[in-house]
Amino acid sequence: MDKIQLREFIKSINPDLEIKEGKQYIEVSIPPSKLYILAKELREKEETQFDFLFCLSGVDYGQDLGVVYHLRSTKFDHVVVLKTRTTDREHPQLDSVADIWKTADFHEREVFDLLGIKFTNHPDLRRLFLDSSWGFPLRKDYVDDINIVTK
Amino acid sequence: MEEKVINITTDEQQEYVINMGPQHPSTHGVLRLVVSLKGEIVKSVQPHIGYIHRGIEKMCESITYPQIIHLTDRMDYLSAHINNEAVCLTVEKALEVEIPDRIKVIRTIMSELTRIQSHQLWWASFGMDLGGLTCFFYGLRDREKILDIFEETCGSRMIVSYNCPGGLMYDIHPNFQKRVKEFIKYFRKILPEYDQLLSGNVIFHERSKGIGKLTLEDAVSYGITGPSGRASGFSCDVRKHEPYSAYDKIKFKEILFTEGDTYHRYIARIDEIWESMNIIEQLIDNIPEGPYAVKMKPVIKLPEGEYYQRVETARGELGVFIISDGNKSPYRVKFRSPNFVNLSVLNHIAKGFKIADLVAIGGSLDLVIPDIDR
Amino acid sequence: MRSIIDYLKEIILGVWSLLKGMKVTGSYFFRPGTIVTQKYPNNRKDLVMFDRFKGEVVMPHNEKNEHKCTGCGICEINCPNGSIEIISKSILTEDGKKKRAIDKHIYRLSMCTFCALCVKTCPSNALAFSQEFEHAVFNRALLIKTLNKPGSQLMKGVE
Amino acid sequence: MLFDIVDVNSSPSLSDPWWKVFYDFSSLTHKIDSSLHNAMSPFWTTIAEMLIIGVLILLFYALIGLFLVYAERKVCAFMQNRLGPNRVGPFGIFQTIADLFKLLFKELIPIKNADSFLFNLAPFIVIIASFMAIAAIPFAKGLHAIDLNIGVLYVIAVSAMGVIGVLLAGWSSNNKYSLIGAMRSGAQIVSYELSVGLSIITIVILAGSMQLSEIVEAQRTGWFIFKGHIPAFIAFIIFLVSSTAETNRGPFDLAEAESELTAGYHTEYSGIKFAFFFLAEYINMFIVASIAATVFLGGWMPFHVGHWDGFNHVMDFVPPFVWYIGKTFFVIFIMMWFKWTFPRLRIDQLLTLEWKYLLPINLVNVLIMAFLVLMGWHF
Repeated sequence: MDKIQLREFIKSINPDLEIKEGKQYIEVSIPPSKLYILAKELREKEETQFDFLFCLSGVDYGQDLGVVYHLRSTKFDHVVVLKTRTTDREHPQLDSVADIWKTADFHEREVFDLLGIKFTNHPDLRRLFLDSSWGFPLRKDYVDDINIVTK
Repeated sequence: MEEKVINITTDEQQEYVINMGPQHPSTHGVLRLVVSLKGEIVKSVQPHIGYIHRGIEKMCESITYPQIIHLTDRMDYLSAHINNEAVCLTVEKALEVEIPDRIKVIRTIMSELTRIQSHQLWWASFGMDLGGLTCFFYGLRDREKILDIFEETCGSRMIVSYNCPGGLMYDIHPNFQKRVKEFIKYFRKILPEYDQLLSGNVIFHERSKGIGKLTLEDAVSYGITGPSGRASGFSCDVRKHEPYSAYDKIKFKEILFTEGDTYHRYIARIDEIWESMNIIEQLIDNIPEGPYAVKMKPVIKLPEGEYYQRVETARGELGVFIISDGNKSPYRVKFRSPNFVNLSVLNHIAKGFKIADLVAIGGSLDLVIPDIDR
Repeated sequence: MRSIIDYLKEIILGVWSLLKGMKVTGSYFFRPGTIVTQKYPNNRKDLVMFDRFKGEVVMPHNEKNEHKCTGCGICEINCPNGSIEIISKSILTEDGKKKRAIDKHIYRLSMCTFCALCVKTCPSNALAFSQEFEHAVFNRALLIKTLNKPGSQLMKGVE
Repeated sequence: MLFDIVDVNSSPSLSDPWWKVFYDFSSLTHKIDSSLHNAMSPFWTTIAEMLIIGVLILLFYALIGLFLVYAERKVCAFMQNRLGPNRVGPFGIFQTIADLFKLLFKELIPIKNADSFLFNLAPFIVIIASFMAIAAIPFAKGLHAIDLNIGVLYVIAVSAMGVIGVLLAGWSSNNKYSLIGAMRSGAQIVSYELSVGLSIITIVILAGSMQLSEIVEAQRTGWFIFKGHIPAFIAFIIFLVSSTAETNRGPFDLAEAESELTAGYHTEYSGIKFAFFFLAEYINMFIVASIAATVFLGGWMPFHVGHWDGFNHVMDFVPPFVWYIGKTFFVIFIMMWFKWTFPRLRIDQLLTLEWKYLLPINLVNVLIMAFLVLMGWHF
């Protein structure tokens, strides 16, 4: 499917989504509550078959915390980007997609480790790189007087 | 009289947990695998990583784009040049800079040389994992020849830092073409020896065939890319699917197998060396004339937006995801490193095999630890 | 019967494949001319490094003890690790004007990652790489180097 | 008593020139024996002779160990396109002596939760086992500490005792890697002992004796590997493979398996205790190689070809001791060649190789050999 068809198709699944034409890929912004359902549909629908989650990155947008999912279909070679945000910085929670794409298991652990976003229904949510006494270093408000040296 | 305590041990309690690593000869770095055994049989493998986590993604947020490049060298140090290229391509894509053909061709040749030397080191250490120590020395002996070519042109052997946004740091050395051709001629003669020494061996066949099977479905779901994924039949060669640099102008074959066991992961890599040599031979005599770098602004600022670039490193797909807010340093950089993803499948495919097989499987996935930890 | 033939065939093929491997190692054993080991400290005299080799950053001086560094600080800004520090002073030129010049160009070899950004971005080509690679010292303080030689001056004609 | 067992046939005469002693050591040993007898009572003579032999063997043991470590490093270096040790002394020949001093001066790290008695005992068991085996090996004509009439059986039995030390080491060091390594070693030696025994029995059938000196003497007319047709050759190959496995050397070094178990059973050992294991490995290699040389390649007998009298005379000129050492080192070289070429086997494949391949072939081989000997079809 090309970009326009893809856009129409996602619209048909969920009409009130914000779909943006990005510089490279179609970008779909989606509230956290609907993320899992859309992800599952995109993975399982015959027409899309997004079976390869090739990147999952957590982003601190300043006010919000968000996660960006890059999906690709190995059959049709089309790409879609899902973006979700949560405003809760104290206890951010998102749905895990680890049961749809197994690769999300490690990626989500990484995001949890570095940004502190909890993923519900994740099979094994532990910190990956750092120990539990660390803060969440990829957040913009993270301070570390010892290890971060500024000129 | 004391009450007698009867211990009822379940299957789980009888497991014999050993720590492989962080300092272990076959984890190729500071990777720690917590392995539960029953006898010799592996019940589960839990990777514990982060021993050399340097926070490269965080560091990138405070430095400029040309400075990021020297950090990417230090992620996957065996694909240093390809990592550099990925960042440069992202920046060039964002700035919409037209890159002359000469740069593209040189980058492609260097990438393929990087791939060959990476696979040579992998072959060397894989042989060592299986207990054939001689492989290690032969692999390193031949890798040295490529490193010499790198040293002559880039000034360093492994951490090359040869790319910069808009082109290359220097032009190629006058001897470059001659030396590369000499190397290809030499290595075409030597590579069959690798086969005789290790992969033609009946012991090797026994050790690797049918070990650590990864199905196509799992490979896609786990996102296993690179030769490991292609051994399972996952067509994931970025050079074919989303050609960058000069890959759209040359003919090469994507190595695909369907078995997905250790043996075919091995063969996929060896075949990739042959294929890389073909690519270099196509390009080495046809390097077009032109500048070696495009003039860029002294301070590079990416326009606001999100940019994603995929490249094929020696181990799989490297994704560079840059979110820019228009400043001279990026707002957020994410490296989708191939090793990080490839490690996640280890528990899945090593279950039920023996410790020796775990070592072989780990070797065949070709993990580079700094790339996992970043 | 068939299975016995297969069994024997398997053994013979297996042994043959092992012999092929032994041929490779054996042939190298009897060809000591292929040995690649270099006896490093002994061959120090005739060891030639490639001319682009990034050993350490130096500031070339000419025979009149003049260098090209104007003290602009671009290398300091471009260094990703903060291994360069420029201490400048103001001097009086011949025509009586005040001008900035370097007092010390401090280079911390221990922090350098040899990315070559300083050498590449220097507007007056004042920096270069030397082929020196034996950096080991017993005291870390020795790795902090002042690149401009004592009493050196800016080369004429370099702005 | 110990010395005069050695030789019964030869009659030493005092008129022989001094270098004759290199062809027949019995004259020398007889001389020492008789002069000791003249000096003291038979009891003290025996004690003195035992002492002399003990010291000599100890010296030989250390020298051989040092030399083999050096040889192994050089051989593997040349196979791997390297120079190997080249710093200490000319061509690095004193490298192993320097290593020995390093190991002697290193701290013996006590392991907190180890069973310290067994932990300390294990290296001695390993080294004593190899020490005992060396006593029964005929080095040259007349140079033979004790010539038992069941020499072959004794050597096999004693050299297999080392596994007790390995098991103890693995168990007592309270380390999981060590335990796995020791258990592997146990399984390995128990199974490969069978092949070693059977392949030697093939030759014992041909020789008709278990006494090592008689086996050597029977090869005066031709080495058994040539005399016994194909069965002897197959037995030789099987002996090579299974003795490599028995000495825990690559490609059968599963007990150490350094890429899997870091160092296997001797992970926790340091200093001289580690050196004992290390030395014992090389001495065991020497012992099995000398058994192979004695049983299959004619021991100290020179190489003769049919009726080429001139050639045979030249071969006779080379002293027996040189023949013996040459053959032993040839076998050792082959074992090193194995180690530095092949990848390691997995534990189940190791056992498969023994029980599915070596053992059946060996049994058939013994039958064929027995048939050949019965029909008198050997040379």
